[in-house]
Amino acid sequence: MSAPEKSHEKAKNSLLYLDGVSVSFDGFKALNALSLVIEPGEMRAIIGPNGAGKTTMMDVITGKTKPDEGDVYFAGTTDLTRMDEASIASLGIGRKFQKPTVFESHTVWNNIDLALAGVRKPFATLFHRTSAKEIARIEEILATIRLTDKKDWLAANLSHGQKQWLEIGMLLAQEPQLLLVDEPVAGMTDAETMETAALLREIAKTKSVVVVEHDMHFVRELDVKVTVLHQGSVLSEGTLDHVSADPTVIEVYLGR
Amino acid sequence: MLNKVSRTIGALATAATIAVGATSAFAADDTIKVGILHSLSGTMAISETTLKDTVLFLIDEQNKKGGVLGKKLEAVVVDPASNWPLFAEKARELISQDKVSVVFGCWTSVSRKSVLPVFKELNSILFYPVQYEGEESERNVFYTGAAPNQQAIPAVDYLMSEEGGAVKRWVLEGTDYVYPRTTNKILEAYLKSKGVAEEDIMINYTPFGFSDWQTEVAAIKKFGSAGKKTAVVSTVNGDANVPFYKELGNQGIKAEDIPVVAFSVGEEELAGIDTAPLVGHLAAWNYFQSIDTPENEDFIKKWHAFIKNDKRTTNDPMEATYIGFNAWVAAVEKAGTTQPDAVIDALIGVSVPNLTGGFSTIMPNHHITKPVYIGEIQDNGQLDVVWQTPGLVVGDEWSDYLPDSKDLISDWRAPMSCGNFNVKTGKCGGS
Amino acid sequence: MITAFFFRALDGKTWAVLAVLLGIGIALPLLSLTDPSFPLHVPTYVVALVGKYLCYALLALSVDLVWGYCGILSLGHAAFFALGGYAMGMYLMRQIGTRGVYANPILPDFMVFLNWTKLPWFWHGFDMFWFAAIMVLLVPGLLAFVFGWFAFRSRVTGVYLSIITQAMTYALLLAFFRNDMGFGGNNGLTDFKDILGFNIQAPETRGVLFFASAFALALGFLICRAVIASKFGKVLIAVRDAESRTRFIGYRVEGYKLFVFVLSAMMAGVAGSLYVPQIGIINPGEFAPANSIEAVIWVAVGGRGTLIGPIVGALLVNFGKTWFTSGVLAEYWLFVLGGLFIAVTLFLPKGVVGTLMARARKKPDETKAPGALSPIEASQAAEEGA
Amino acid sequence: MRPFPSRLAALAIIALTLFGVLRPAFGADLTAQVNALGQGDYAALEKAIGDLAATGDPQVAPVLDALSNGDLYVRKSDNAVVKATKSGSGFTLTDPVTGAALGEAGRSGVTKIKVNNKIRGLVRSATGSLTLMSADPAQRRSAAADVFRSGDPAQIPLLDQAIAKETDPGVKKIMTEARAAAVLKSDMGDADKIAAIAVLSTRADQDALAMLASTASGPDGAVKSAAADAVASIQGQLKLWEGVQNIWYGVSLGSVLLLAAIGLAITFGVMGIINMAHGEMVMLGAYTTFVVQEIIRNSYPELFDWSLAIALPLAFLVSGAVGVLIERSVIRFLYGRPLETLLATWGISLILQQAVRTYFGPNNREVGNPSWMSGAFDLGNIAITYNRMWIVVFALGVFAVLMLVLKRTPFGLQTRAVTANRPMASSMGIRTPLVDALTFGLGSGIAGIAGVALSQIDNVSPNLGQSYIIDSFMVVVFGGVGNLWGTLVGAFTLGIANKFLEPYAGAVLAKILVLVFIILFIQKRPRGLFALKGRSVEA
Repeated sequence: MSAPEKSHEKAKNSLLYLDGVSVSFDGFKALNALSLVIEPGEMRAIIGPNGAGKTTMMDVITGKTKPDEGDVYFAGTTDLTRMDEASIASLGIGRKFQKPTVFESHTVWNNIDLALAGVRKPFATLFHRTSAKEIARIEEILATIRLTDKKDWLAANLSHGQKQWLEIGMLLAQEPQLLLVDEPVAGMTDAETMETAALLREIAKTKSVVVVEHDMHFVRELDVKVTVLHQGSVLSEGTLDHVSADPTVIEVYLGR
Repeated sequence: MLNKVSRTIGALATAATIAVGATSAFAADDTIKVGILHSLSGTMAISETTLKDTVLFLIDEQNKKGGVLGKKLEAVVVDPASNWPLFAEKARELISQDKVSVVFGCWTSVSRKSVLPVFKELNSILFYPVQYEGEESERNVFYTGAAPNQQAIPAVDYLMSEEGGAVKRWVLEGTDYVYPRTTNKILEAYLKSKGVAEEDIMINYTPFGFSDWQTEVAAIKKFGSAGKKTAVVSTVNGDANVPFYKELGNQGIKAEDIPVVAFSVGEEELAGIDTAPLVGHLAAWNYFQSIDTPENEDFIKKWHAFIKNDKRTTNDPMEATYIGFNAWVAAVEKAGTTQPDAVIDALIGVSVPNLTGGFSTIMPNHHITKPVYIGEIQDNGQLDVVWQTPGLVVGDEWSDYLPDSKDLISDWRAPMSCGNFNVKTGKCGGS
Repeated sequence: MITAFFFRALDGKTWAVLAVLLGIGIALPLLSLTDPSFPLHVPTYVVALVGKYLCYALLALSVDLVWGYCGILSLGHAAFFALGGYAMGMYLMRQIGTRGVYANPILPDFMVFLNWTKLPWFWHGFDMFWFAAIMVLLVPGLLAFVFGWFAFRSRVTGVYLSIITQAMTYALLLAFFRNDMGFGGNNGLTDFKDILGFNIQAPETRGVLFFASAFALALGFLICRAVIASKFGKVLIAVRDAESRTRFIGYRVEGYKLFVFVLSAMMAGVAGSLYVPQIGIINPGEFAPANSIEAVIWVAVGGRGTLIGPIVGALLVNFGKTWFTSGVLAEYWLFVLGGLFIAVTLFLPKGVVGTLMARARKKPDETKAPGALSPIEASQAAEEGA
Repeated sequence: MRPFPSRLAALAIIALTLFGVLRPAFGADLTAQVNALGQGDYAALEKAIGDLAATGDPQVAPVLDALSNGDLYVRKSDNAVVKATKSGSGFTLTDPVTGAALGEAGRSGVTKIKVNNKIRGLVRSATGSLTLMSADPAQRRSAAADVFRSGDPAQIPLLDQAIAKETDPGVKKIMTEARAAAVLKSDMGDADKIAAIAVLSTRADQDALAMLASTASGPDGAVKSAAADAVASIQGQLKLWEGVQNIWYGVSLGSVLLLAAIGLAITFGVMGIINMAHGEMVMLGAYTTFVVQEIIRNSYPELFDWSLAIALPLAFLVSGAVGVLIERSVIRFLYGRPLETLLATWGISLILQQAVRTYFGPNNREVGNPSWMSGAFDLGNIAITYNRMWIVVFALGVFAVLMLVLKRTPFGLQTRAVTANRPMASSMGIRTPLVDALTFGLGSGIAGIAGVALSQIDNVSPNLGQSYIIDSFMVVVFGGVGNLWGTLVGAFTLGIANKFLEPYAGAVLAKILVLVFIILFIQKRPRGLFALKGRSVEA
């Protein structure tokens, strides 16, 4: 009992607290004693080569994968390792996938509607009627993600970039405290990339954001603290300039 | 060819009629329609297809003789596809759409139970040609297969006799369904009445289509090595028999040591096995292909000509179909009409030749009189008679060895007209 | 709240389907009671046949609700159908009373001749219709609940779920075949006399049962429609298309699956309970895995993910079965059926109704208003990912 | 029952005896006695056998064997008993004693001497005592076993002689046991009986147990207590053997499940096709065996023992070719839509079943066991049947070969590459359509050779496949889709579990329990026993 209590102490002032988290798949260590702390209101970029454990880390935070060992706390007190995806989402952690995942056979409107914070219980949804306030909120988000004119389109018919935006819109609709964003600009044009960066910066004013990204250009645009992951643990941490100067990071990125 | 085409058109027309829900198809006046309700696909096709061919063959033969009442017989074949609800649907279709005068059909008890309400409701006639568990006597059904007392009890009698090996210990091995359950209940009571002790009877059930008999055969072997002469009474159903006998043969259980007498294994089933290791095991039936009578020889010859394959075997349910068919023809001629009530009344007492050199008579309980034969499996897949009942045995629908059925009798003649008359209470039970 | 729930579902198309179903439900039995010389007379044979089809259609609808809308391919729905049937069968058995062949007031005939001395505990209460009616819903619902509670919580999905639902119905098939279970073994329950005091074979009773089937189907359709039109229905489709996404926006998927699975099982149970009095027998054969697969195929033929599809599919395939299993075509029935399945999966992946709807939709505009019936490709894409 | 009225039979015997006198002296009496076999009812036949056995003449043994096998006939023309073998539409006759040819006879010229089980038993114990001294050790062994079973005290002197002369230790042991069995039934003294009990208790099998048990229920005394002790000790040993037996039965059932499932482990497990037509591929293999045997039976009967070896490659080709055809014509359009493959392959299975039913008929077809697949041998106290043993060996062999093919050949590598990542494999120049077709063909072909093996223990009927399909899916899912080792372990686990439950719960309940176990197990491990873990499979 003492160990968790101790971590509990350390986690106190953080929004997200990972300590000594390890996950292995059939002998392969995807995460190896990973420790990471995100402060409330912070935006953090996470970079690292393929297989560094970025997505697995997201899986652990969102409850998809249970860590073999280690602690994961949210808002200092909530042990995320004991919760499933749905409860974690309800706590206020939103996630955007690497490959845009929207509900293809729903319309854009319905996608946002489904993500909207509010009813989640089966019986409640059965008799739920969308209120005027909710409609206003949906329209607001649609405007933010610039899909107002496509609100009746099936999500399946959107372009790749539009799907990315829709997914961000869904994330916003959830009104989370912490957003986990996995490669938000993959497959976007330069202009779209810039706009996305601006959007994320805007969001980060009120919420904590963790961005996983390959695109250094984009990371530079975000201008936030960077964590470099390698082989399942933190290799380096600091400003982008700091980590780019770190010889171990150069070794990992360029050495091979 | 033309017939096929017209039949197809007929089928289309019927379908159209059903589709619009308009008036029923009219029956042609110049023929008498005979329904054939045997599965041609699904699990039961293995047994029932032969009976469909048998009825077609008998109709063909009858038409060569000029038909019945001066009219040709016309077969209406349907495929209930081994699906019990479909049996009921097809029975209804045969009777109310095709207006058949009589139906020959069913194999399993459940298919018979499934069509029963239909035959009662629409008042038609069903001839049921397969040995069954008894405990039934319906006005609209004629049971030409064996009741338990026409198969099981004589077989046990034979095994208990000096000649049959004076068996003292019994294994009742069956597939878990109503026929074996009931037969074994009857046999258990019968054996106990003959002084067999409880511990000398072993009863075991396996599922349908069971194929891994190692444990069961080993158990039989163990049971049989207690020093008393042991026999197996097998009510194992159809498909499960081949692996059962293969396992018996392979584990070295010889007929001299532990004979197996079966009630569901006939020439047709044996055609699927190499019978050399099984020589000496027994089967009890009312007919064997090997029975040497002129009637049988003639029947087999014509059957082979009809089916165009002289390797096809004949078996007991075929003979039961033969008896039922001829009895129906005789009754129709006697009644002068195909009207069901008249034919049902006329059928009682009708006596027709069977294939074993005697006559079978339809009794007031709608069961028939038959001789019972015990045959030994030969290495050519045939069964040779080793024993037979001295005379004919009347089918006993309500077994005397079940406590609740021993007081019941059936007599469909007026004035009783009851299938389950309780002699104790003096009342006709049921509806 | 409830009225709003249903009212929301009542668009023009739904009204039309309900009207057609109830119209048939009333007209066919009435026409069957007319004099045979009446030009529009319907033979009772047709009533019996169509009544059976309607029960199958309700079963198909229940399969579609879980498969077409929630992506749960159940290969065990025949089990719920059969359990509902058995519950009704047990009531009908108890109604026979002393009219059984052995005139035993308590025990059904099959227990009498197999020397049962007293009624097993689970047969008690079935002499009352209300009790049986509750059991028709409760037994399949409870089985679905227990099964679903375990399976969905453990996140058994896709093929695995299909295979274990098949294992479930197969285990029940074997269990009900056992005579020791006290359900009549292979012969099942049969020889019914009357229902609620009316002779079960009387044309009038048949008519009422037919109407009840049509009504149950209409009601089932309405409930499904209402469920699909609600936000709940949107979540279901979301689960079908991207299950983990749905979890990550905070929906506890197992709860949704469980609810819809139980609802569907109860619908199947009702279908079974209406089927049994019309057919006159219930036996373990109804549990056969092949029956469940057939029900899935009706849905596929009609078009999954549409509510009219399964009804059309069930009617179409069963009508084909009736037609082909008579006369000279009897031997070719399985060729036709097999060929149909292959053709539908290859050439009509959306099913008959789905294809027609997609064609109708293409003309006005590519996209449709909220609640549109979804294209199948999307769910296939989801399956690929799963 | 016998066709001849007894008076006529008596006359015939007299006539034959007279006729016999004219024959060469050595066979005169014997011939008359042999002819007596055919002259009366069962009772007369029994007496005639007893008389023949009493001569102690070793020439009698083959005659009695022929009788027991149903080869002895009565020639209608002279009522002589002859040995007849079928040739064409009639019979070739030989003298049962001398083996001299006696010409031919038509079908109606001879009547078979009918025997029943009682007669066969009688013949067996008679030949047992006659062949105890035979030169052939195998014959002596079976003779000793026959005498053991009959336990006739009258044979003790003969057994003593035989034991004294016996050189083969194995045969000697059985003879000693036979003597012990006879002693127990005799009225010899307690010391002899206790010695006999000691001999029997070393045999420690079911037969010995039965004999000792009946002694143990006899009158009180030293013999009774010795027997009771022996019974207790044998029962203890048998309990142990029962466990071993259950394991063996489980392994054997497991091997059948493995065979049935292994093809599915490829088409379903590796390729992801829910192949409901898998059972029909097994059925096609079984029917191929039937056709091969039918040709052999009709044209090359001497090759019968090779029939399975010939059928194996053919079954592989037939089922494999049908598999390739199905893949190219239907399944290739359905990749990535696993649940739709279920519907299409279900349709295919219906068509194949009905096609076979239409062509071969709905009945079971006879597939015989070659001699090396028949019979059993004893391993300790359990009888291991050859067909089961070979099927275990065969199943493991097929598994090993398949593993080699998949792991060590370029084809296997390509298969794994295509199933792991189709676009990648295709861009690397692998011809994915060809690999798909061949992989499906391989799975189907393996199902076909499983059919060859299953034809040895099950019905060959159009329904054959249906009875294995559900079990096969259970094995693959239980073991873990995509993992052949899982299939192996799954098959044997389920087989052994089933066989351990069967003696207690009965066959039906055992199967239900196993199904429930699988359902619960899948809750615990939703992807089976040997699931692939990791991100990729869950994405």
